[in-house]
Amino acid sequence: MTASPDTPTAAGTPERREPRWHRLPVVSHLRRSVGLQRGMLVAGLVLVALLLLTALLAPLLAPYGYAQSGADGVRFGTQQPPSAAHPFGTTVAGYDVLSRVIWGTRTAVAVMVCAVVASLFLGVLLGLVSGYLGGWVDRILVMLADAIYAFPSLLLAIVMSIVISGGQSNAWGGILAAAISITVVFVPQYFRVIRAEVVRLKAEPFVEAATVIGTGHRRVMGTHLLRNATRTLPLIFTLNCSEAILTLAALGFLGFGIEPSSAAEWGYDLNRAMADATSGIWWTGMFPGLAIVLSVLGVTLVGESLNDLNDPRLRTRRRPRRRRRGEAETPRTVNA
Amino acid sequence: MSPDRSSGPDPEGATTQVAAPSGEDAPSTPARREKRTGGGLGRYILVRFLLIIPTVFILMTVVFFLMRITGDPITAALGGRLTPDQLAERRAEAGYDRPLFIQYLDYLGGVLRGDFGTTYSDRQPVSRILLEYGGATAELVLYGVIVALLIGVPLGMIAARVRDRWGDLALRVFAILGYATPVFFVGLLLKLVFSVGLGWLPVAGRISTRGELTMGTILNPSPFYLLDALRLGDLSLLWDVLSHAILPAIALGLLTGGIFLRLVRTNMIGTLEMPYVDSARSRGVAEGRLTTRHALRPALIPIITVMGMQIAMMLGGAVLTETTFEWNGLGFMLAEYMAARDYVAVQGIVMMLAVIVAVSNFVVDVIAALIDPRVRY
Amino acid sequence: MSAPSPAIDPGPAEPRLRIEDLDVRFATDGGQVHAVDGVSLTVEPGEILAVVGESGSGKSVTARSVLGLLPETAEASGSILVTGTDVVGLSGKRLRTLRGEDVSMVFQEPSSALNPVFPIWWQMGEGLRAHDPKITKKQIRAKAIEALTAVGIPDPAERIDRYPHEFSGGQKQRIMIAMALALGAELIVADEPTTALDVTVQAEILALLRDIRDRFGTSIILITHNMGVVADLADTVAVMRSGKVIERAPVRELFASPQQEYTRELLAAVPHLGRRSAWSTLEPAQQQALEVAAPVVEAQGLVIEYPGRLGRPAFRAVKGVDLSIRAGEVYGLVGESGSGKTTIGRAIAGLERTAGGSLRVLGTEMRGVKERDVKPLRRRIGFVFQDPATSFNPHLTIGECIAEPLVVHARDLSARERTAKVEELLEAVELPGAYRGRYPHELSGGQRQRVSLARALVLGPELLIADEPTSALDVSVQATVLDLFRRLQEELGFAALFISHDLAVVDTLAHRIGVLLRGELVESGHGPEVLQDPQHPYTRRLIASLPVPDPVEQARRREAYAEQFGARD
Amino acid sequence: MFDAALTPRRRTVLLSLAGAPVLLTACAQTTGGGSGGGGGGDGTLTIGTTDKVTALDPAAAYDNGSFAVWTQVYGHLMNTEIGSEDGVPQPDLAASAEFTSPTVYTVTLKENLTFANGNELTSEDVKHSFDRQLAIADPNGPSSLLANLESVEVVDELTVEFHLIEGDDQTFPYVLCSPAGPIVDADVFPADAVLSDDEIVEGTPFSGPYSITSWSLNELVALEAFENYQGIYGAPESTSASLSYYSDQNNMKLDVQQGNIDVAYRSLSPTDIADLQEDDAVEVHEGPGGEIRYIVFNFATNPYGTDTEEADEAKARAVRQAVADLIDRQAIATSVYNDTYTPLYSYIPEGLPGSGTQFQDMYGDGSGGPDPDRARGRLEDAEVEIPVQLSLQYNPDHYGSSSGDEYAAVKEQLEADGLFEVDLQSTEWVQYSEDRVADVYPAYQLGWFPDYSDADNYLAPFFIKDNFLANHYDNASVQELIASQRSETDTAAREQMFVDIQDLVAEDVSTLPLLQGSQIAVSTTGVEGITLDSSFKLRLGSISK
Repeated sequence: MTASPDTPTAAGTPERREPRWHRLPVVSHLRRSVGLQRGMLVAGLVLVALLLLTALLAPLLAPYGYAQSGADGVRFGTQQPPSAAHPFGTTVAGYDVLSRVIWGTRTAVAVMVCAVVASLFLGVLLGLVSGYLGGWVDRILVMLADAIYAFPSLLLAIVMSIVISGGQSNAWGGILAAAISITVVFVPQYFRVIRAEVVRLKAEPFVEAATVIGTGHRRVMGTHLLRNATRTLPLIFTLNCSEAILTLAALGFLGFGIEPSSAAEWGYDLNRAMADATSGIWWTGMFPGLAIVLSVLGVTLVGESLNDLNDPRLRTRRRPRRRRRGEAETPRTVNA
Repeated sequence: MSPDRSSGPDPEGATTQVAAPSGEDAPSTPARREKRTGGGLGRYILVRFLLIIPTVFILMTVVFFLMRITGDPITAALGGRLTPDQLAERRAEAGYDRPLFIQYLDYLGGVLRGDFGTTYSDRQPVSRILLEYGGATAELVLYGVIVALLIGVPLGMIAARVRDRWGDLALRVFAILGYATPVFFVGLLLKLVFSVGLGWLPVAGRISTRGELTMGTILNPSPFYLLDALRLGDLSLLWDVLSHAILPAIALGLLTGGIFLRLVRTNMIGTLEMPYVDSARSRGVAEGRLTTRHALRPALIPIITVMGMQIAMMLGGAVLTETTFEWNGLGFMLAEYMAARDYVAVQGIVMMLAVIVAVSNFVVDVIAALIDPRVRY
Repeated sequence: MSAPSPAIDPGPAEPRLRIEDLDVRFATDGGQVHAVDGVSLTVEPGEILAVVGESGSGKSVTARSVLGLLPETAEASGSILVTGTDVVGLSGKRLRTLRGEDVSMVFQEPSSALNPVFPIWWQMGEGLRAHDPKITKKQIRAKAIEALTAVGIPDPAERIDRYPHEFSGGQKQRIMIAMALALGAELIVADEPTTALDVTVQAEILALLRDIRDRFGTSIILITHNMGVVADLADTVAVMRSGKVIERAPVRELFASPQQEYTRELLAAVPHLGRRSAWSTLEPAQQQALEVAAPVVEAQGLVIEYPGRLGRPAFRAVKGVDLSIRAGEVYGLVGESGSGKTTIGRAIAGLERTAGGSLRVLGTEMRGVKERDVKPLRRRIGFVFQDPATSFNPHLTIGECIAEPLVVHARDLSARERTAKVEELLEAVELPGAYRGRYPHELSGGQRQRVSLARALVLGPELLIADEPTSALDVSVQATVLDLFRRLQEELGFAALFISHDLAVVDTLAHRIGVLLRGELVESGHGPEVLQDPQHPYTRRLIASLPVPDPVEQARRREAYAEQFGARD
Repeated sequence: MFDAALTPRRRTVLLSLAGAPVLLTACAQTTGGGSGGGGGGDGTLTIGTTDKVTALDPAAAYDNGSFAVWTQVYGHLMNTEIGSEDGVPQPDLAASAEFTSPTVYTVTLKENLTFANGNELTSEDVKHSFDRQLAIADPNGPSSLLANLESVEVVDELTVEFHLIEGDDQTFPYVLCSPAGPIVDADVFPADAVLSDDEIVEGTPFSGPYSITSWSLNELVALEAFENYQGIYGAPESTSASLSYYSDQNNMKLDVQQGNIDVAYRSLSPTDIADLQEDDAVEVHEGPGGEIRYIVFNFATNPYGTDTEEADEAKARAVRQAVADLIDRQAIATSVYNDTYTPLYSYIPEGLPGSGTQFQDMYGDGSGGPDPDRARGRLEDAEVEIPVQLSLQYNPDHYGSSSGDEYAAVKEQLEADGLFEVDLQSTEWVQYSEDRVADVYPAYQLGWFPDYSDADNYLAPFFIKDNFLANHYDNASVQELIASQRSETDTAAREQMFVDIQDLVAEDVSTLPLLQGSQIAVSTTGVEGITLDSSFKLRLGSISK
């Protein structure tokens, strides 16, 4: 036998069949996870869910608008410390920090979604075609991707955001500009990952099997390569999400983001809060900063957990330890 | 993605590591085997360097057109005070009214003659900018890498050793926080604590004004302050230089260290499960030694590859760190020149970055080859 | 096995190893797996104990528990006494002291069991240093040279500074054995030590192990699935199944009169060189018919190259091969790794470009052929891949996999017709029709290879190329798959190219056999001709190296081998 | 000069007016201790700024940061006295200067002037300085300020005649104080090419109170007092000083708080300033600022503008006036800028002759506050449809990050009573600069920093026919008045003309002045002599510590 000797497989007895939804990416991962790894995944999922829910329910949750500096004709006042009326205080522009943090989730999620969808689409398509076809197309695309890769990505994002928006920074313009510039930065990375995966898969017997059968290129790409190459996508997806949040924040911080009257954006708020922090006004920066950290933390935790669970070497296989507490002595007593 | 986290939790890193330390490939592709043996080092270097040319050319072209469709340096500088006619006149004088393609050929011609030009906005020779700011960035990156390695490698090894226990979890969360926290946020917190609160360390910059004056007396100053301080042998100056570097190095190092930690951990776990580790274990080698000697070196090969790229990226990518700490480096200046639409400067810097990335790729391969006896070109 | 261990007097002393009631459980996703279930074994000084069994029988786990090398997910109970010390529950320094000095291990994959980035002497020294921290570099090197000399590595003084990749697979395995020797281990656990090696190398390693035992009185636990190896080397055999030792007997006794049904089946399933030659089973008329049938594949001076990188010369995998496969004929192509046998198969299927000579497949010249012209050819060719685990798209069901050729080539078929066809084929390969809805990973290796066969046959091909279809399977599974293949070939009458490294397997299936050596066809002819009257020295050596699953016959063959090729090397 | 860019997070250059150790003894308080590693420790006076230097050659740059350095190292023929109330130019290197005929402005130099390199400073150098400005006419240079200069003639070693195109140009003395006016060494500076920074430093062709001893790009420029300086500023109080350049105002603020620099000048955020005002360790100095902020209306594209579908001059004007009625400048200055900016009620800022209160008197409640009813009345009288749709643009990256808050406040004020619906947009600077002159923005934000501190500089560039705003404002009487005030030699009459011009333009609301920036410098305690006057220049020579 040549099968790996230390992991007895139950290959011969495929009796239990799982319901289909158990095979969905995150669900199957969650089911497979154990111990601390599951803890990480769950913590990540909770944070992400919190982010998404907040974004969805922002109008209900936020006490004020993101660009509202007064209510009922009374101005909030600028840089007010946290109080009952403003649990997170107010900003230098007199906005309610809590409201801006809450509305900020919308911007972050919007950019995340747009960026991820766009880069997934383009990167996967290019990587698939390039990796499968090979030859000159491949070489040129790889060279192009490498060239873009050598360009500092934040700066690329800055240029792209100027090119795309024509320098305008209204809400959707800003979101799309941020999203597309993130896309431009990420497409080469997706491209490389997918291409590498496709090149690997191309040598797999099942793809050769399809070739031998005479399956056409499009079907090979669509049926055989794409679905298997996307194995790593949930991971890249989450990484992309966290990078999107960070890039958006960095753009905002450097002043190339979305203006406060168009939408709430954490990076911009942090930029404005730099002066506050050294003046003892900690609340204007702390909360947007924490919002960024928590969002990225949540998404990254999910991504890391998925990566671990996808990688047989990294998966926790620690169940016996947990079991042992309950039934540790059982086997021993049997032997005794 | 922010450049400071260039390849953040690099998706590729993640995937390449998975397959990395496996042994030989299946013999069905002899071509792949072939690569490992024979051939000349000289030829390899030549081909590697020739490959830089198209990369640089592509970048140059892309940058030129991107920069130029977003505006010219004159409008950037004087758009707020000249009449449209005056602006047009000045643009014509500078030749910016000619067709873009002609301007491109013009620029290309200059580059081919080895003339990278002087920056438009502050009239500095591009070569000098590269040296000055490149030196500053190199210094920052050096410090950052040292911190990152100090954080990443030992902690990564510990995490791999205690994998799936609480210590591992804590280290991993620490690593994630390292790259989940924007560098400007970390910078702010560090400054608040160490500069404002405790008053131990300077807020920003590379050196104090007084130190700068002392430094001004040195002949043939190098772009590296640390080197100059050492040359002068002045201890207070040395502390001056180092104290300015501590916070930026920590901010940059935390970020990269988080990535390194994860990288080391993943690869160590991988190599710790390799049969040769079991094989050494079966001969009675102690666990600690298995980690530090037997598993570390093979694990380093993929790590070095990714780290090398990481460092190359950091060279151009530390914009946020440089901005937060007033560290006038390449990335920071690039953002500056970009805002000024000074495409001469931008081109020069980008080109240098491309070369750096290509060269570090190459260096990384050489280092990997030194560690891995299987790779000999 | 030869004469019962002549060199060492077994003696009444404590056995080298006494396993009692060993029980190992693993935690897996599918719940707990009871890998070893109450195993008790003893190994006397100088004894070679073979533990045989198929995948999942627990033999490797048993072997590894002897060194306390179980993964963290495992939990062991019972006792394993190595020269009196109980390994179970032992940890830390005491376990390390025991490892190497008392018991050492030889792994299946010599390439991955040696650390690729350290020189040999250093790796050998690590074990020595672990047991004697004060040892000097000089002493280490001296010991390493001594041990390498003992295992027959030429030039040891110079080569201890080399890295593992500079040695061949067989030499690496010798080095592994040398490491065990250097530490003075009295018990070597050899886990499938020859599985990854070519058969000629295998013979050398087996000879070495025997020699070690003879010279040093080392006890060896040999974990293997190969009955030939068992017959060649073992004194005693323990047959394992589902974590239990079901039979334990001296080797000759076991082969002569197996007590257990399972053991009998296992032995029966092993192909025995020259026992059941496919050509011989044909009636003369059939033989006649095959001799005159039109060739479906005709290669003349076939050359296949892999392009070199960065201007290096191309690697020539196949160097001018002439061969032809006639309609209805099974052609067996035999060779060791790197001989180019797979390459030829792939070229016939249009997966590799030919660089020289001519290759006509079903009437089409493959040299310089356009992809467009290959496509119609493809529906007439079936291909079965070596590894059933990777040759299926994990995202398609078995039914979809089998139907794939229909989707591509028979577009006018309705979904229902397709389903019917799939079920028909599943039945033909003796699988329940309900398996259609399953995913490849839910099937066992043998089942997957059946499906692979079904997929290859769904379009009723005239030519089937089978590339090592059974090398990843257990013996008993291999036997049933081979039977199936034979039956289907007889029924459907397709021509086949059967590629294998195992002469015995090829002989039971192929009408004609070709022997490849480094890209050249050194011998070809009908099965009995090649096996009984090999012309080329390489063929002779190949045949002689192949251990037969019969200790008595194998002993005789070994002597003959020694006579012909020298005792070792 | 320059367009008042705050460039808050733009780079650092280290320019330091610092001395060789020998000179330290001459310095007053050389209390070296205290600030460990700080720059302000010894006798060197250190000034921090976020402005950026682009060139040391006066022909090559036209920006605040560069001019700030030139002010220290180059003498001008005319300059403003330190502490001057009215900002009227006085002879600097000149002994005397006057119109000897309407088109001839004759300047006599002081005797025995030299450059720091020992070369004599003669009328030839003066002619050379202006000729090369015109000859080089660098796209980035200030040569356009010399538009009225026809030629320069050397009469004798000490006398030069400036021949002007239009006679009696009252702004000409001011031009001589402007970035176009530094006097440079003819032996060092080529006549037709820009000289690089390094060559300038090497040639030490300095004629100002300080001379640069070393200049390392963006890091350090060490300066020492130039002994033979005979200009208007007098000998520097501090013989050595340095300018420290920051990209992040916040870092500059922390450094001044910690005593690492002695003075922080241009620019600190309102929050920082508010915080520093409460810090006992530092002193906040305020002075009138030449910097103004205003909204430009494009007469072609603003509501009912000439290019719109319902073009109607009266309605268009009513809309602009209604905007003027609704703006509450004081509220913006206080809430957005912590009163570091003050309301600007006329085109000419406070501190200069001709400054008035037109927008307080003519609009709103008459005392600076908004008056929605008045605005509504205006709109209704003109039969303008309410609410008015107004598209308003601002730039977020050129005038400081508070621009966003400022315009959010403007929007809020305009919309408060339902009279306007404002579509507020922002655009990145370069694009903004291109779009604003291409009739893309009906109403947009702009800022201004004067080239020289004459009231003319706040009127002519904006309201002549082809003004730099390109907003199609075309009022013949305004243009006439602007032309005639230039040649009006009687100061009082000229001032009246300024008032008249502003009255007229305020009626049209070509632009809507909003705020005037104060000059703010923050120093550590013990620093004396910081003078922020209507020259809008910080002269290091007067500062000591």
